[in-house]
Amino acid sequence: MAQVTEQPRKWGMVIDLDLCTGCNACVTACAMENNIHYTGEDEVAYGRGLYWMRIQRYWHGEYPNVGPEFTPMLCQQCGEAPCEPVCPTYASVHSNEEQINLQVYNRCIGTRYCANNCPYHARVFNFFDYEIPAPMNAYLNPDVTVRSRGVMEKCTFCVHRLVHARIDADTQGDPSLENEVTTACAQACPTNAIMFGDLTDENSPIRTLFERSERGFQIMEELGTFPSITYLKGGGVYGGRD
Amino acid sequence: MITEPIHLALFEEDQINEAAEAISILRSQGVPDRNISVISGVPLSEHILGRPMSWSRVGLIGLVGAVAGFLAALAITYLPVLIYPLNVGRMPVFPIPTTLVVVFELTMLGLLISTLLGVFVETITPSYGPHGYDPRIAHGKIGILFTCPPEVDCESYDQLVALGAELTHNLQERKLWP
Amino acid sequence: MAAETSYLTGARADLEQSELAEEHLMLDPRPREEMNQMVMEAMTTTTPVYWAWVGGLALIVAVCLFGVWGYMTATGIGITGIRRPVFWGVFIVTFVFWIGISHAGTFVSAILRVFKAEFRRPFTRAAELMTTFGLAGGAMYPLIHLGRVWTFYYMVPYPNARWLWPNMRSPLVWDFLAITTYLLSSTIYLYLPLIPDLAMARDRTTGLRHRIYRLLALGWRGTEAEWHRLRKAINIFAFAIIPVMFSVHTIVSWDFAVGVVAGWHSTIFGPYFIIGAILSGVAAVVTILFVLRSTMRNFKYFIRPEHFDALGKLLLVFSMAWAYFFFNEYLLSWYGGEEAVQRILTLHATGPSAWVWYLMLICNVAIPWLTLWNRRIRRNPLAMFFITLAINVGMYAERYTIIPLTLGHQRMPFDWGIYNPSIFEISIAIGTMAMFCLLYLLASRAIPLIPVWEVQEGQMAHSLKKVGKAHVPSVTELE
Amino acid sequence: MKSKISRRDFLKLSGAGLATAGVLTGCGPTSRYVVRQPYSSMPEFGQTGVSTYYATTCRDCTAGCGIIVRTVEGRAIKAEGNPAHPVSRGKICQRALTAVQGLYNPDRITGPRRQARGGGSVEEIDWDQAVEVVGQALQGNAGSLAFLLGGTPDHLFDLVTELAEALGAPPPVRYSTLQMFEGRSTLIAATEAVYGTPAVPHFDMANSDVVFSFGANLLEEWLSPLAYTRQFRQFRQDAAGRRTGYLVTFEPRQSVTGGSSDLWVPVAPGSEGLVAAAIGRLAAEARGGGVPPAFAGVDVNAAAEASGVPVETLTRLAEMFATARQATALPGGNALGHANGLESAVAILTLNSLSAANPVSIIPVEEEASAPQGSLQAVQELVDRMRSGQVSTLFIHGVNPLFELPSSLGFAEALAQVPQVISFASFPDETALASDYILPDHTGLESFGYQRVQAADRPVLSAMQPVVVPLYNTRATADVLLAATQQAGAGLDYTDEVAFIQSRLRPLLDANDPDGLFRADEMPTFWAQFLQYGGWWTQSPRLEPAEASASGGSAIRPPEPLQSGQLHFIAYPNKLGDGSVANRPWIQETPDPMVTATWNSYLLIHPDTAAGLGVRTNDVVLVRSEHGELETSVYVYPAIRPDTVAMPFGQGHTELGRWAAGRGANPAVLFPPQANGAGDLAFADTRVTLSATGRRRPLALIESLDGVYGEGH
Repeated sequence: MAQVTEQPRKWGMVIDLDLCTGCNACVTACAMENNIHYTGEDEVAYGRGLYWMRIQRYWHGEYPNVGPEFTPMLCQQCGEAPCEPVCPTYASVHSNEEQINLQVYNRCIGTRYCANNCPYHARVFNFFDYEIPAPMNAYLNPDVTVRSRGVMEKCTFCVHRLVHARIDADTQGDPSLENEVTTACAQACPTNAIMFGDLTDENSPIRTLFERSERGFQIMEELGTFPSITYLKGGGVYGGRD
Repeated sequence: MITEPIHLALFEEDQINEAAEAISILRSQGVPDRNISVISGVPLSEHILGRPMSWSRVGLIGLVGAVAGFLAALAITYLPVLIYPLNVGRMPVFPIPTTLVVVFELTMLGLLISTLLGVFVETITPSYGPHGYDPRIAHGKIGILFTCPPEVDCESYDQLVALGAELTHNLQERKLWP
Repeated sequence: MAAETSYLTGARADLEQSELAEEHLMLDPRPREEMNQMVMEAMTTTTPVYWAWVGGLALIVAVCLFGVWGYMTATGIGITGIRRPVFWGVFIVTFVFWIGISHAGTFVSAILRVFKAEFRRPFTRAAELMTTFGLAGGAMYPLIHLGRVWTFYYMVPYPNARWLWPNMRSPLVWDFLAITTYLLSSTIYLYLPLIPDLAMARDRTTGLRHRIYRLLALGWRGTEAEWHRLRKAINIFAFAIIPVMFSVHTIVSWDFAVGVVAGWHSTIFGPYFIIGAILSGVAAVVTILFVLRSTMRNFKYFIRPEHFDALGKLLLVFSMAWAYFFFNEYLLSWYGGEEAVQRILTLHATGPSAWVWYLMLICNVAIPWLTLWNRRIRRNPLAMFFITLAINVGMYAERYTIIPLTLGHQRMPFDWGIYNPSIFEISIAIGTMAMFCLLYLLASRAIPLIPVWEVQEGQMAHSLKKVGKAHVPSVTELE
Repeated sequence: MKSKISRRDFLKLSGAGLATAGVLTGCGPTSRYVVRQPYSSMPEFGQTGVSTYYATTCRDCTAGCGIIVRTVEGRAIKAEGNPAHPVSRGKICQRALTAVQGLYNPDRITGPRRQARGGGSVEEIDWDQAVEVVGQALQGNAGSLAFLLGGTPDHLFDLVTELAEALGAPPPVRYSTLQMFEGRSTLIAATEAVYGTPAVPHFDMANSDVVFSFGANLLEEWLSPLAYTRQFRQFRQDAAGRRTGYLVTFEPRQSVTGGSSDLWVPVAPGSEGLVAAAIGRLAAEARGGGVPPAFAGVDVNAAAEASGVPVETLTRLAEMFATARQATALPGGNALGHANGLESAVAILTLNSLSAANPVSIIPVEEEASAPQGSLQAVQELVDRMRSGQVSTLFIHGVNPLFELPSSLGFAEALAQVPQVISFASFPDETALASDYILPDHTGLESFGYQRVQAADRPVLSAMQPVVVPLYNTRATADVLLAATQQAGAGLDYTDEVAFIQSRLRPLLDANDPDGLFRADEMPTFWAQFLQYGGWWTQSPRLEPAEASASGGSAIRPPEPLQSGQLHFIAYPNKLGDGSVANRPWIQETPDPMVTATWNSYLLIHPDTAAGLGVRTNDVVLVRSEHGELETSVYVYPAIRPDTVAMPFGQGHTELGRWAAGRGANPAVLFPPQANGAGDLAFADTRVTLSATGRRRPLALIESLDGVYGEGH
């Protein structure tokens, strides 16, 4: 239940777009960590793939000076989340301990209002009961709920890892254990373009980047959602040639 | 309750003037207003018939309902979040603008439901005045039901008949509801 | 408030007066008993065609609405066409449509009653029935569109063991409360003026029907106290239900306007939706009146071209008001210059589904403006039937433009999506339409569709007054 | 941790954990076979509700990335990168992530069977019968035996090599489609030509400030995507977050690497070597001090014309290369998959010698570690033997030649000439179903083994161990072969697979390298640590700078001009690799980085070419080469040369279970059977003609075409 721990944290993420190669390892890592079901070709084609995270690929320039622009897009864990107040059943609430946006599956009745109201389109919906044929269901992560038909789901910042880390830190009396936790996408990212950490922690490596990087920006800042994800993209200190 | 026999003077639908006249005749003969009641197929206001204002508590009941709805709205918006505060979208736990919507709806709901209840309760509450009914009322006729002391009988009947009334004596009280 | 009762009985039957009588129901009085008989006859006459319609519609309701809904509940809402990012589709469109239709009853019956518009009298009940049945159809959609309909009661505020309480900050909870309030109050509002007519029906029927009417008539005799109480209650309702009606469609519009969705987040949505709702509601009243007039026995007496004429004028005004709001919304959104909004507005007019947008404008603006200024067209029930049908098609297109077409083109072009309604959701939409018609058909044979006492009251209040050389209709205030 | 560790200490170590990844354990120092036990008698490290982590090595490509598999109560949950492993350093790619979907794939072959080829009757047999079948085959004429192995695992290749030697049979043939696509054999041959050592060189990209990649899709599918992506990160950004490095990619289709590069140069297919040579010449001139003989004979204008790259661009790039502190040129991918591939590779490698600081080095390992792999030439010879009836029994493991090989090679017809085909496949792929016996091996996560890493900065022997008990009635192929050999009474005296692997570890144990990750006095301790850490490697990098020895390369033949209506056709591996993982639903569902497509094949085509053909994205076209034809949907791709079309490899399975079969098209049907100078398939020399079919089959894209490309795209 919503007890406030002594030291609430604010988990955040920094995604360096200069480093992102668009390889999609984070997408798969997220799926395998969070028991995200595959939906098949037809459903993906119709925009029903259950991607908690996806890499947006736009193009810039004209041939031959053409190139992709990759933006990993996931739930921004907004400080003022548009999805939260519109939920009639408190299925989308803010967590005090982690300062993230929770989705409570068993409270969700499937109005899908939150998904409409998410400017990042970070939410996906279980349109059907997706069944994983045995024995493939053996790999399901026991720490993560398997969602049933008719509920909304989205990136959780791997909240099960955060909770595990907090419990470990509490039981072993070593708060630093909690600082080592990372999300599945950040863990997999081959270029470390995705960095995860505690923004309340003075020593957190991402805190400076999050708050003060000259390259930093947040997506749709103008909407006042106060995302917990800062993106970095070359700006004033854009070194190198050209 | 009235135990005296009930009489009914029935006028045609366009004989409103005559009906009003009949009431004043009855009154002049010493039939008190509470022993007279007018039944009609269209609403005829007391002023038209020269009758004392009838009263109804429907408005008051409605008001009580509105207050109850208002309080219920406050209770369901305020109490649960006090017990179990949840943060959504960094809104206050008890935001006044959104509460106003709920308060408005439930106040209106309370008002309107209790108005119906008021109508219902007042309708099934036993009432004074002569009871009795004639289905021809629904044809637009105007009926004057009255009971009167035995000493004034004959005279009044003649005068009423002279006005064009169709008289029925010793009307049997019919149970119309439930 | 003088009692001027010698209304038409003694009047000379010259040409001018007969014309007036033919024109105006209020100036063409018939004895109450005759009117009662006409209404009762209309109510009790059923033809094989009627039963065929009832059977057919019942079948459609059973298969298209409940059958498909059951199938959808069993397999998942994925059988509809919704997708990311268009999470609301035909269901919500139809929901808004029915809630809009339901504004007709309140508008005709409460607003026109408050403003003492006399032409309302014969069709207030027909309009109120639309409100109730429209709401009944519309109120199903918040349930139908749920991903997990079996947990709908999570939205109901009552103490429970789940420690779960609805979020009073959510527009959907407001919706739930507002629709509940509106459904209950409009049903009551339908019922209260019906009591005298139920008593009339009670006196003219036997058997089961009699017992039902007797129960519903609450022992109505027509005493002064009863009339007084009833009028007081009706007055309270007439005044109280108007803000409720406004709040309901405002709240429905808030479902969209409170969001950050580009193209939805607009302060004008409240009045825009209300005007749209009244436009579609009044149009639907005309449609229904045409059907009643041409199918129910004796209704040609009660429903006359004058009513189509009056409603036609209203429609023209509301169509213009709607266009005004539409232009307002468009201009300000465009002027605001937010890229996403501008893009959506452009796409509405140029995108793959632009035909919906043009359909909306043609049906809501072009058709009414080109036709309704003409008295002869307004007085032609058949023409009005088609015009109002078109207006409702246009209003459906408006909601379709606002909901799925706006959702599909939000701020991130990478995630745009085109929504294709599936056969199942269309079937459910058709199912509720059939349910509305079925309920109306059944109700038309179950309750007196004409408030006879109100008509008679009006006829008593109307008279011809000689002014100079002409006789002009005059209304006496009886209340 | 370098000292001897007792079993008790070992378990303590298991509990204490290592780095951030949690606990790494072997299955216990003495265990050889993983035994099924009830949960009531779970081993002490397998506590209910607590995860156990096992280090092993991914077998989905030959890079040999160390992974850690999280298991809970005997179930493999998720593969993660091994933070200590010098290849992966805690990172992981999509294919390894979905390894558990391979392990738990419902379409696996559950036990040994005899079957009629091409479907039909299937007869379950038991392992005794299976071993007997293999034993009888081995007892026959050794000269008529043939072994066809895949790129992984290495220990099986070593064992089979030893076995073939003992039996007197021809050495096993190894083929890996992924290595074919990256031109591994060509690279090794070119390295030998330039540096005198047949090895996979190590390119120091991290410390370079200019990198020219000629076809090497290093971020997605090259020697080791993870290792080079890590280098790319260091190359791209310094510690202060400043953008550094300048990456130029020369490739006709913009790959993931091209997308992340600073300049993408769409060169004509087959002209990469010419471009490299031209740049070499211009750079040498810019730098002064004479033009190396390799570049002396290059005509810059001719190269510019053949490649479509203007001379000014070449000059600018050459100056950049010449003035860089350290400049690297990477040969790979379709640059090498041409008839002139070897010469191109030599030119590109030689370009490195113009760098101020030498970026190329070689890992000093035994020769066998760098043995050429995946060469088409060897396969060609095998096919010839098969066709001429010289093969009586063909053993196939880890490769699916009916799918992966160019159909023009005639493997299918040759296979029909082989009387007995024994497949060790875990999945019912095309070749397995065309075999007489399927004796299923364990999948990667159920197996012991090792893999030599070729693309690290130090010698690495990466360990494989089972993370779960084998799910089905499968048996390690090594054990089957050893048992059969013993039954045949000939050959090897290893008791089992583990004994063989340990014998191969013995030199490492004996060498007692002071820089080794761990040392031990006896094998059980060494073995335990080997499994626990996920392999053996040196603690610090060990590279020898490679000195260019060769004086000059031979002239590079320019590509033949296209005939009218013809287009270059380039197949490339993406997330699906060689197609063996196409049966994992999440690898299918993972979007392609550049195209965002899932679940199917597509043909990348330039907008102008598409317009000329009258097709749009999602329209189906018929692609026809001299050797075959296929149909696939078009994706109009802005970053490809107008004279080139490209298509990912890996789809088009006719078998391989519910998620792979009948999906997309296999570009292998289009390939010519020609090889380049190093014996690698000249797959990029494929030329095709396109024709619209008028049909439309929408691709499952994540993107909105309207949104990204505008209305009407």
